[in-house]
Amino acid sequence: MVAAIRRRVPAYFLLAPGTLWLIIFFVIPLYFMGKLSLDTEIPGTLHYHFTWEWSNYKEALELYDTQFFRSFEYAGIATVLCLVIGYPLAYVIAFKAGRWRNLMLFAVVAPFFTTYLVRTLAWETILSDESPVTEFLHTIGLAPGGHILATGFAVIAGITYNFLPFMILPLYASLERIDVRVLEASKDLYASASSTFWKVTLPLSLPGVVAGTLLTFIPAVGDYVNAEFLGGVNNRMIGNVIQSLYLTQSDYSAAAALSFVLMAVIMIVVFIYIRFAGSEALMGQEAT
Amino acid sequence: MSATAPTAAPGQETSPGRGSLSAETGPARAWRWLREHAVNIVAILVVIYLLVPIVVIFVFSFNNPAGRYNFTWVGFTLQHWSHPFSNSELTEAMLTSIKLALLATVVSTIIGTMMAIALVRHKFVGRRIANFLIVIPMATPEVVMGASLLSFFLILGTPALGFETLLIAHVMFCISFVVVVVRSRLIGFDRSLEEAAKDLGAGPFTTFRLITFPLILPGIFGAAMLAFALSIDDFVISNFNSGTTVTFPLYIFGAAQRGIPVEVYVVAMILFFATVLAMGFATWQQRRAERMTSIRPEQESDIVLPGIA
Amino acid sequence: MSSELNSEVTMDGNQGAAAAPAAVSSVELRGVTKRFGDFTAVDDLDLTLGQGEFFTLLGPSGCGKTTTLRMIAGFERPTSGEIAIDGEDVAALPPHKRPTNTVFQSYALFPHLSVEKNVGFGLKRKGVGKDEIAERVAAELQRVGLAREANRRPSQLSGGMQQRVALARALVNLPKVLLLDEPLGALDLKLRKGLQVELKRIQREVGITFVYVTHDQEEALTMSDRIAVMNRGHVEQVSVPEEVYDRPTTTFVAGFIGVSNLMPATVSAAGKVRLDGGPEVGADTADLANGERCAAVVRPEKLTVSMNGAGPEAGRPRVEGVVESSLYLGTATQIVVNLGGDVRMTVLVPNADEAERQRLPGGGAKVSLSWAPEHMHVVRESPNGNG
Amino acid sequence: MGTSGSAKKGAGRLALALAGLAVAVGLAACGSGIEGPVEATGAKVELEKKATGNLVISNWPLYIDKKTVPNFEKATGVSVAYHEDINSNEEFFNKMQPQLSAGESGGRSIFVLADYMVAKMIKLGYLMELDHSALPEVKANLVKNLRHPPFDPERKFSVPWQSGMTGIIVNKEQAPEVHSICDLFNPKYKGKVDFLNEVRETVPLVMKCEGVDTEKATEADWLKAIEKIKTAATDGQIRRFTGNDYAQDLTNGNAIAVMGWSGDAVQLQADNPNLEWRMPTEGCMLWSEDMIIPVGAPNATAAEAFMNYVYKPEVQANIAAYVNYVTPVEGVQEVLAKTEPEIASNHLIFPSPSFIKNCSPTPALEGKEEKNVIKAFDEVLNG
Repeated sequence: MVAAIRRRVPAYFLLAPGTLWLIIFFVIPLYFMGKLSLDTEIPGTLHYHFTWEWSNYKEALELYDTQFFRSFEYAGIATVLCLVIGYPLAYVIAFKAGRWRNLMLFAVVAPFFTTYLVRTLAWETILSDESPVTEFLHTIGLAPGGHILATGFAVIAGITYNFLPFMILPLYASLERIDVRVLEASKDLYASASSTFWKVTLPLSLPGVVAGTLLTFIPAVGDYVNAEFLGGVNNRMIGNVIQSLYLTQSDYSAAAALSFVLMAVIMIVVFIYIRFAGSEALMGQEAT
Repeated sequence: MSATAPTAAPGQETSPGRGSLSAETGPARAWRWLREHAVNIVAILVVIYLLVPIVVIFVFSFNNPAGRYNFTWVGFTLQHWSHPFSNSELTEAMLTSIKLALLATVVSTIIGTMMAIALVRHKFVGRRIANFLIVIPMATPEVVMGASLLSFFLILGTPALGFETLLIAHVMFCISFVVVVVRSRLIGFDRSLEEAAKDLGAGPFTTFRLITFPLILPGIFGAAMLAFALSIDDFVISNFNSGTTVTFPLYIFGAAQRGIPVEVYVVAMILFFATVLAMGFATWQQRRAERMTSIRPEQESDIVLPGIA
Repeated sequence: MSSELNSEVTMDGNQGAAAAPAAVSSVELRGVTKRFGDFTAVDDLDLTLGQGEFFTLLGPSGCGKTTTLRMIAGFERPTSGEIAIDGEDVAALPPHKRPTNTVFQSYALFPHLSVEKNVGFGLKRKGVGKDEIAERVAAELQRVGLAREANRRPSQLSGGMQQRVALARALVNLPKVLLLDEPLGALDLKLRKGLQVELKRIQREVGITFVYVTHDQEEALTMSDRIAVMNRGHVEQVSVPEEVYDRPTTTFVAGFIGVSNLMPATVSAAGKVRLDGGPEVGADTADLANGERCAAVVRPEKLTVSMNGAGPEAGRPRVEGVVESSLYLGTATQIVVNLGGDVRMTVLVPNADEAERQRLPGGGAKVSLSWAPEHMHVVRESPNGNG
Repeated sequence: MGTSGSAKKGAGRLALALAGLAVAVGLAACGSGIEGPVEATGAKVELEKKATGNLVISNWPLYIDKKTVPNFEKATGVSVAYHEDINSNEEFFNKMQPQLSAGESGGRSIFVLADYMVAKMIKLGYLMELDHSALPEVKANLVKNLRHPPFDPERKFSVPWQSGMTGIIVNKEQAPEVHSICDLFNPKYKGKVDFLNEVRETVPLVMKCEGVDTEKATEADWLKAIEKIKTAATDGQIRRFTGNDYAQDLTNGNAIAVMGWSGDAVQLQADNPNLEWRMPTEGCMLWSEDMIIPVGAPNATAAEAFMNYVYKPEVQANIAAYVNYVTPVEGVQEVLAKTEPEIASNHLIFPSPSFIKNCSPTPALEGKEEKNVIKAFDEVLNG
């Protein structure tokens, strides 16, 4: 027994710095935020005191329910779009790219190196009202209002673009792991190209789909940079609200309440999703 | 293995049975070609989509706007490339970002690697909780992380918002990613190598220094690169906890209000090319290292076997 | 404690013990038990190994042989029991302080170090001088025939060469005991045969005690001085190869070594057993009680098959059965005869004469099997089940 | 032996760290409030006549020409770190507030913030009182109408940096008929109009369109104007609420008529000659931004030297020629008349009294009224 304890100490010793860091600077801050969300401000002083003020939640949600649902809507649509356009690319890189594979992988991660804000600004330039892109989309009837910027479409497009690599990389990783012989076996057993895809390739790549959708959806829900640069008056997301409540309006209690609800809802959504899709993807594939 | 698979579409091998190709009409042939290559075409379009903004940034880094605003194309100039660091505010922000990213990378890589080793190598009470603690930050939106950390600093009143709080925050959100990357490398690690070292008289520390560490080094290096990229690109969490310290993304956000100087595009491109070079170099190094370290039995046939039987 | 330790690690002058009598124990296991949670991998094991002996732990996978080896090496701690090497208790010592070295199944060569550095690794840890290391490494590489590969990386070597590097890396340290965990398992048949011979030669040359783990009975029979046959954490029989093969003591050993030719029987009287549904045959029943269930073993090559009706030689016991299959094996023909129930006997008939081979009974033929009484051996039911 | 010893030590250290953490958390939990007691320093700046050492300034981006800071350094020997890190009054205040409440300024000695924010900081005791004997140029050259603002009647804490007018900026070609705030609500320009995200400018301008006297406006007037803005926003009439970033929308053609600041027009014309600042027919909003010295500021002497320095007409002329806002310094027009006559004659930089006769100062908002108005407006901003 004593020997067993002695042997475990190095484990805790190795674990201690990281665990403490995460506890002090992640878990405890969440606790403080939870507390703050139940505080009341002493009027005009920026002082807060703890009063179990549950009405902070009620008020914040009543005021900002639109943005809340909009965030989930935009993030959901963007995630589906990422999956739909990311899958073919991941598939081609994994199975068909040959010697182009590394170059295509590079193209996937290249946007990462240009700074998130700068590439979003680039989209602002590309999609501006008088740009050729917008005019083209307008002529083929895809920009009914004559403009794309300052619409939900632009925000969703921005989110889709910015988080696409988060979708493609896990998809590629799981597709690449598929043994080509399995696909050959499927064809050998009279499956057509499309039924091979639907019955073999896609199910085998599900861990990548799960990981990719989570890696896309979670940051997308909380994002506010795209809505800030590409959106208009009616496209603000919950991230914009939280940051403006915190940073410009000093309404800390409402901001904390909204943050808490956001986190809780995301956890619930993720939990349900993982229940349906299996947990390996998020928790990391320990087995392989 | 799949890399060398022929790019031919699966439909091709069945076609000779159906009759000669020339029997097909022109449009039918075009349609068939399109169907066979559809996925490739889509993939190429997606690649173009991914690269378009980079091209735009590159092009606009040569723009010569008359006023302050680099929004519309005016004319070509090399002026901004010849003096990329003339904007002292921008340069300072960039230096702050690099310093911050380097420090955050070093700290998070060290403690993240320690954690990964503990998680993979040791069975202990609370392992599940520790795993959970690592996953949760990755499942939390940045805005919530930034906001909660700000609440924490505000209530505590110390340390003052600034470089220190940024460092704390950046290390915090990098740790999880480091752990995940290093852990995956450790999971694929052949434990018998360590047993062999111990068997040959190496103590636990010597074993780590001579065997484990050199072999997981590529994983640690990858984790460090990821941490650096995450840190230098972070805007949301930084925006909450920066106080009056300005990092590169924060500078851009501020400048976006008043018009982005062309130098921002130049510096962004410099950062881009530097990262590309660093990544290319790292991949080359890693591949060289892996070529030397991997045991590949399939090479057996390449080497002359001295007859021993 | 620490001074004892040092004296243990220094183990020069051990080479001369090649033909040491088995009376001097090299490794001793007393009541060693290893449990992983609910699973008992090794149960109350007692073994005594002689100095300079080539000792093999033989058994199917999961029988506890590798766990036993790992306990000797120090990678696993026994749940209870004692392990002594040269009379000293090593149970509390970590692997790097034990006078043992291991050749791993996967070789575990350090991929980032050259062959030379791999082989010199242990000596360097022991603080041997640079020149001496170079000398001993060169000599050892010479011995295993890899002198020219000293500067290569393991990945640049073939499987057989890697195996020899692993062997050299362990041997160069002159351990008191060399532990080999299925060291030839990953190699193809031809290479394996060659290395078996070489390994045996080296063992005779260096005179170190070898503890060899394998599931390949043929390999065990070829190489070992003694074999311990293990089953579900227990040793069923420890003996020299001939005896393990010819005089197995349990149904498990009889079944595991060679082809399983077991006929269920009951001890009918002292020195006599009755085969189920067959004759009563005289046998050595020394260890068995009257009325105890047992099995009679006859090796396939010792059986004679004859068409029904053909007169058996007088005095030879015989049983009746039906031919199930007949397989041409090149040097011999293998005939499987069903005695009824689930009892099948395999007969090996050498293909000495083509004409005679043509006359062998085919499938469905009723035949009788007979053997010389001295070739039948009675074994006890294995207390641990049959595998 | 050695192993267990160090392990024990390690465990001890761990326990110690955890205990420390528990104490820290406990303490924080007790002092349940975002700030500690405010030290209302209001300390007078010490008199140290010779300005030396380092000076850190926080200002808005592009709010100073390239020559003034180096010239000041040359003239005084003070080494200046000039940060353009203010993008929003509220955001900057919120980032600084924890430090200010602890009596620290983050190493900075000068901030430039809007009048209403300065008023708020004076009330919270976050500012140092100025030593007027060190500011002779300010005393001599500060324009008359900015000498006694209601929030700082004797200019004890603040010195104006620049003033400006909030009106409309239009694209002459695409929105020729926009001359008033009311025109911004014309459905013809749907989706092409930006409003400012500043409650104290946007809402009064809309009240002007409604015919309300902004200086006598009641809370109901404010809320009614906000309602009107909200409707326009929901209908898609208003494209975005912006700060200075309306410039981007205008140059890109995303917006053709916006609420905007007078100083931006000149720069915008450089990018697009069709852009023009217009005085709304209802009149404009007048504002100013002030230099202040926060509590705990190091080297206040150098800070005052800087304030004094920029009030020299020759110095201010460079700044005015670059930023194009309304300068608070007398005598600049005369300097510029010699060097850059077209700037000297620009009525946006040197507005005549008749030009601004309908303009009103940014109204003060107080107490509950402020809270309600801001809350209502924020709800509109956040869409």
